[in-house]
Amino acid sequence: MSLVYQLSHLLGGVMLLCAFSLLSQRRLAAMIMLYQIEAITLSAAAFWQGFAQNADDLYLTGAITLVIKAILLPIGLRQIVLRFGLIRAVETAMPVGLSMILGVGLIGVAVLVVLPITVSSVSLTREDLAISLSIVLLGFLMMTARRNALAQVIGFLSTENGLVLAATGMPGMPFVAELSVALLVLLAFLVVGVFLLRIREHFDTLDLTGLEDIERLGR
Amino acid sequence: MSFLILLARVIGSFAHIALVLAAAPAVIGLVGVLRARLLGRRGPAIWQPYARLRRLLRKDVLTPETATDLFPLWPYVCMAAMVTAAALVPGFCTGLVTAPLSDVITLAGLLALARAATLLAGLETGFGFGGAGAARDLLFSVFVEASLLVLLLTFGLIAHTQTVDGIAEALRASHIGISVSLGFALAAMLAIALTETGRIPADNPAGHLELAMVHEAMLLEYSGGLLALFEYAAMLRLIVWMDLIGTIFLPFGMARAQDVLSWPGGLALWAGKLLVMAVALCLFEVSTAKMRVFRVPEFLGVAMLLGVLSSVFLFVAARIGG
Amino acid sequence: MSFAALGVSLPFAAAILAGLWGTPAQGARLNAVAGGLVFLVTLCVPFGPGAGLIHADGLGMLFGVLTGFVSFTTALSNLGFVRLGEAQLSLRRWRVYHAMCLVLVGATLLGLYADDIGLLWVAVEGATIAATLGVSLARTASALEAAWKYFILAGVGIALALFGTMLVYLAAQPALGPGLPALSFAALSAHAGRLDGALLTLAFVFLLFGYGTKAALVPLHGWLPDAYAEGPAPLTTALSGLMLNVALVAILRFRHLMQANAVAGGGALAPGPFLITLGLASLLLTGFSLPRRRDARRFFGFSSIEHSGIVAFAFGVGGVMAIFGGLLHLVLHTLVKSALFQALTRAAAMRGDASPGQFNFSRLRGLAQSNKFLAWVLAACIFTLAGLPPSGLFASEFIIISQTIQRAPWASLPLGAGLLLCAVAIIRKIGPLLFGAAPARTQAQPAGGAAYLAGMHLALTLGIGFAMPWALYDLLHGIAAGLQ
Amino acid sequence: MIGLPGQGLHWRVDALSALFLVILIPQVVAGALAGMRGSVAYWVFVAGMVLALAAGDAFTLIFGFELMSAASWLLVVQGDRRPATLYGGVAIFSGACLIPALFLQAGGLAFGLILLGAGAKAGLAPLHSWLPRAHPAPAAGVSAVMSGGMVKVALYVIIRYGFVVFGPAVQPWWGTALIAAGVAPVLIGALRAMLEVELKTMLACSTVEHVGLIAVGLGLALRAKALGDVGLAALGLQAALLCVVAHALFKPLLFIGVGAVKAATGTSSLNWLGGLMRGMPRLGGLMLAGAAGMAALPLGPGFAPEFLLLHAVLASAGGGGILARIGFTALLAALGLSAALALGAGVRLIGIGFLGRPRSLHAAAAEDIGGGTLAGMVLLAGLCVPVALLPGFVLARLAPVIILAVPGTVPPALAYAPLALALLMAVAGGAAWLVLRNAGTRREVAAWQGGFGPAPAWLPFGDPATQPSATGFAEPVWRAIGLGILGPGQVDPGEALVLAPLARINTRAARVAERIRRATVRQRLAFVFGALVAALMLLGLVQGR
Repeated sequence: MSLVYQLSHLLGGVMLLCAFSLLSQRRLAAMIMLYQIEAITLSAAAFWQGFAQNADDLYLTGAITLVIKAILLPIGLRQIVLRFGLIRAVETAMPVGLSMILGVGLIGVAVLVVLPITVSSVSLTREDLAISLSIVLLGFLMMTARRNALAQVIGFLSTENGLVLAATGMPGMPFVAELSVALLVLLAFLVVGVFLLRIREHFDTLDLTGLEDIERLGR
Repeated sequence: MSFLILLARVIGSFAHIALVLAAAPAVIGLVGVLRARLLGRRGPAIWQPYARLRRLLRKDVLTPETATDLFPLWPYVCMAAMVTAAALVPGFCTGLVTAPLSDVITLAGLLALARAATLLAGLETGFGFGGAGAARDLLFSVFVEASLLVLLLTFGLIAHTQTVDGIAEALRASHIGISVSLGFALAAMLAIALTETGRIPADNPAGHLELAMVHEAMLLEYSGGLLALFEYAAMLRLIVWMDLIGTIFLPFGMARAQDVLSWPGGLALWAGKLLVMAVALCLFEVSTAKMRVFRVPEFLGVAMLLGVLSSVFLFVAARIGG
Repeated sequence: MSFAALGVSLPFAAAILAGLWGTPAQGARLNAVAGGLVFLVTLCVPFGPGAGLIHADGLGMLFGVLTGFVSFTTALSNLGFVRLGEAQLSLRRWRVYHAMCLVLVGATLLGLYADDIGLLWVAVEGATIAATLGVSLARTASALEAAWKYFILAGVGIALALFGTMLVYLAAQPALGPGLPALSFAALSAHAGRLDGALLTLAFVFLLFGYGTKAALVPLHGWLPDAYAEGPAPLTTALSGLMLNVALVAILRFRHLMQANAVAGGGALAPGPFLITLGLASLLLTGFSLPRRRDARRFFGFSSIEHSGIVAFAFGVGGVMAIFGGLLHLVLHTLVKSALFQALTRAAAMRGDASPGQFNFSRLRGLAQSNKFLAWVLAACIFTLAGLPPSGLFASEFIIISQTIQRAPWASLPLGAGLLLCAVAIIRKIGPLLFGAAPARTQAQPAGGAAYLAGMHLALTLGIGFAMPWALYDLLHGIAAGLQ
Repeated sequence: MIGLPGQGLHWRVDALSALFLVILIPQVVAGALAGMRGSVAYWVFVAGMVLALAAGDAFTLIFGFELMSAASWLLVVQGDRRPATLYGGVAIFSGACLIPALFLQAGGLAFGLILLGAGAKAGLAPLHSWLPRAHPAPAAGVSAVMSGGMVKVALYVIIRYGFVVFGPAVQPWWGTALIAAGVAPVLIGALRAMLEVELKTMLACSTVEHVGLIAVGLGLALRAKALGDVGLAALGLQAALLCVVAHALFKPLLFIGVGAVKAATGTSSLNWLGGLMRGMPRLGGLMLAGAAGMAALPLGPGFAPEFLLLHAVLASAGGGGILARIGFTALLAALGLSAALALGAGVRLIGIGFLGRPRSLHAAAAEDIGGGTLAGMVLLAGLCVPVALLPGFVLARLAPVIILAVPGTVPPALAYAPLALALLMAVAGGAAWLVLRNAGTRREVAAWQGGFGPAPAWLPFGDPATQPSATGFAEPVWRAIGLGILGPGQVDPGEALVLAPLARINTRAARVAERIRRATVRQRLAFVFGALVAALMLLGLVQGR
């Protein structure tokens, strides 16, 4: 087992661990910290893949991930948390225990689906694909398991991380994809920011229950 | 030779029509006398209905001002329909010139036409009794029509032909004898005949109680010649039903229009049949009372079931008979 | 610089200009001029398809022309909309609105002309962000809620699509090796047989969920009814209708890859059942959701879900004629739906203002008193959606039903039930609209440009539906045979 | 090319479609004369019918069929919006049934679908209760052509596919199914025609009854053809086609007449009419001719088809097993019942509506019809005469159609000679007239009030309450039969057993869909996520194997 495989496997495992533990957190600050760790690990994985496949665009992706997703984004998120004073725990839509069990189930599904399919390709990509699919599904579960808008955004960003991990794992993926992923994060943050400010003006809290009442009126 | 036969049949037909038209009031008179005698009264003379018709013809015709100008039309339509029906149903002899016309469905249609004319006459002037009588007569006609068609199926299946004349020929030729299905059919036919001619169980011909009368209510507003037409049509209706029952259930000995020699025998038999049926009618009328209006549908419902049973038993008999 | 690339870059340039300069009226005129130019460019694309990253194949050309035409007529009717709805938004928001209109058109054309599946994904993502900004322009709570719902659901859809795109790239490795060729549709469909079938199936599931969200197939349709009901009408309804086309065309292309692979024995599953299930789900759910809608734009949003469900169903049934029927249905539906929204906006403007909340059916009752021509055009548009003969959609639905009974008989019962439910729910709305009692004191008003544009759209639909010229028939049939 | 892209429209007119096109002409002309000249939707409606009848291939037939439905839906919407959606729903349902049926190969399922689809449009058993609600809605001229023409186009589709296209593959149960689908509308239609107070609804119910009669005739013919008895098949077909021709003449006549009544008196409810014969003699005479047809009285246009149908049933009751015997006997009883009810409806229409005393000032002051309406009605009544008095001649014209539908048969001769009957009745009537001519004089007197006091001054034509009302006239039949079949609320069994349950299911499903629509953002994400995971697990299982 070459060093390349072992190290990328390790970094992938760390990211999966962060994504999984996101499910158990109730306080926003902890979630942001876990997300930051995940982003840092992702940028390390990107650098490592860049070194392994000596493709210089992966280095660029790693740099962008480090600067934007690992540093700027958490700062912005913490600003929002401070401005709205969201120190207390965030209301969850389903019991945490249940979401953990579902998380394990999802990882099982991801593995069940990816491994028989990619029997022909290189074992590294198989491993990488299984982990990134799991992170995407866990991020998705995170979005459906929390009522707080910010928690949903963090789930969404965790899914993005899974995608970027998958992209770095693809040998020779043209650079175009990298740029677009970055573009997505930037704009997403911009739009989300704009939203959150406006949500604050219309409702006193970040909680989505305010929105749910509107929907229940039914039009 | 065939010209002679045709000539005989034409003369036979004219004789038949003349006899039926002449005998109609006599039958009503006979029934009236017999009824009175059974009730221990002397009763009017047999020719009393002739006198009544002649008297009505001489009287003035009063037309109500609220009636429309179709007022005089209905009696003519009703009388014409009944005369045609009388011409079609064979009396003393079969093989009349009108034989191919005498289809059972056409006969049912003509009776329906006469009934429709009477109903419209009832609704003509627009006062309560005409409408009430018409509504009741319509209720009876709904069940009569259903039972009549089922009976016609039985007769059609027995005689394998659809004309009354053909049925008479077939029943006279083959010795059908007493069979269960014909028994049921006779009972059903009698029930229908009594309701159609407005005899006791369905309607009281002699009674004049406004609330109970059915046929007479529709003719209340008519007078003079028009009333005579309606009365005569009612008489014709009785003799047509008698002829119908006679030809189907007592066909033996009916004459054939072609051979003139058999006519006297046929005539005698026909008169005898009318007498027998008149006596039977009077006996039945004296022994029962008039039913409530809404019991008559059940009475006719029983007749319809008997009709269905007769056609089913016919099927069973044909199967067992081999 | 092939015509296709020009067609894509022109709107983006105009968008930047519209975003920074000009009053609302000037922005609308710029929008109209840009729309006209883009329409001309899309018309000449068939004569110079070109090659490389952005070039138009048969499907791209057809829908490119359609997009150009619809965006041009929408821009023209937008002139009236801006003049009447002046006070709704601030100056800065009008500029954002015009910019987003042009960005949406540019992204749609990019999505149609992109041969590279990565570029297609970028186009779809750009269009989503433009539409989200459009929905959030009005500052009401419901607009905000719709925009938030749109952003979250569409964002998730896009993420899944990206994952699917990467899986397709991975599946293409054995046949095409690393680098750009592994992402180009032309190369992929040429070597479809030798792609990795199992991976392609997994990719198709993700792509179906990703682009299915953009095509608003049930259960991914959550965002559409609210997005259609909010924001200025021309942007969020007429133009975003074009977005449905891009998504359905993408699904058709990926379906072709998978079908070719399955036929050539590459190990992929047949794509039919996936699409049929989603199509029927859309048809039946909208069948039951339509009757209770009171807001017109939300009602016709659900109708769009129904029709994209029918098209997905037709692609699922497969076979040349079914695909032909599906494409014909898509073309006709785009024309009718954009005409409908233009006429609807004009009708709402006649009855007060055309701001998002004012499209209740009770406000549009007895339109004949306001303007007879507009009332009959709007009624004709709504009637065409029901699919009864005088409407062009009857021809395409006839083809689809006849192909279904021959190729997938078990699916014809739910299809018939769904079509019946939706058609009944749609024709229920026409009676009150035309012959209902108009609110008090409505006087007659001039029809305005939108009504005549909508009428022209209807005439075109009738012509294509029942008097299709042989040239167009051969083109469509060729495309369908190619993608069979 | 015009028509389906790639195929276009194809025309083909054979004996069958020629017959139905010919019977379309008089009622379309009458409808146009009765005030529908200017309406575009009316002419599109007629064009749809012509297209459906002259269609050569499946698409043209369905296109014409649905164009006819769409145009008539628009006319119904212009008339009265309440039944319009139900009418549109049935029209689309029939299209949805017919399109698949035409592409299946000839067999039981295809014929079943055609029976369901075309039967729904014609008003046969399962879906007949919408017809009395939708046909009265539009203007009189349109209802006339809808009842006279559109219903016939639906029956044409059944004949075209039952006899001609699926000809060789016919089975006896097809005929039995068609009879069963026909006998229920006959009974329910006749009963409701007798009980309805609104004239147009009554005529629509009578249409349901006549469609049932035609279906029974076709069913008998189909069953006989499947069993090989070609003569009986021809008899049944003669009955059905003659009923089609007769109904296509007298029903539009009645509908246009009722339209004229509504125009003259402002109402078409029988309880507000009466004595119209005095104010509108021309209309009264024409309506009398039409009612004679509806009531199937001898010498009227309606009797010959009834005559042939009853003979067909009598003949087919002869053959077959015990079940067939019981079935046909019951069918005969039902036909007899509904013939009498139809007679009652005709008598009630003329007796309550046109005879007697006016029940409202409008009925008293009604002026007679003229111009287009009169011309249209005279045209239709004029065409009724040959059908009434020369049915043999009309049947001879129908022979090629019958030979097309049942190959290798010789249409039997007709045993009903209306001219001879008319002669006999004329002789009898003439004799009676001669006898009565010099009888007493004729005087006009005030009729006996029936025991009621004199009417108040403001009721010059007497108190309407002392006159039998339409509901009162039908009350005995209602108590004896109506209560049993229709139930206390006078609800059509088709409504209670078919349409109401469907409406309940639709509401329940709409409530579920409403809950889905009101889901919050998080719940919608859960839908998407659940679907994705389900798809992945499905994929894993399928790929894993």
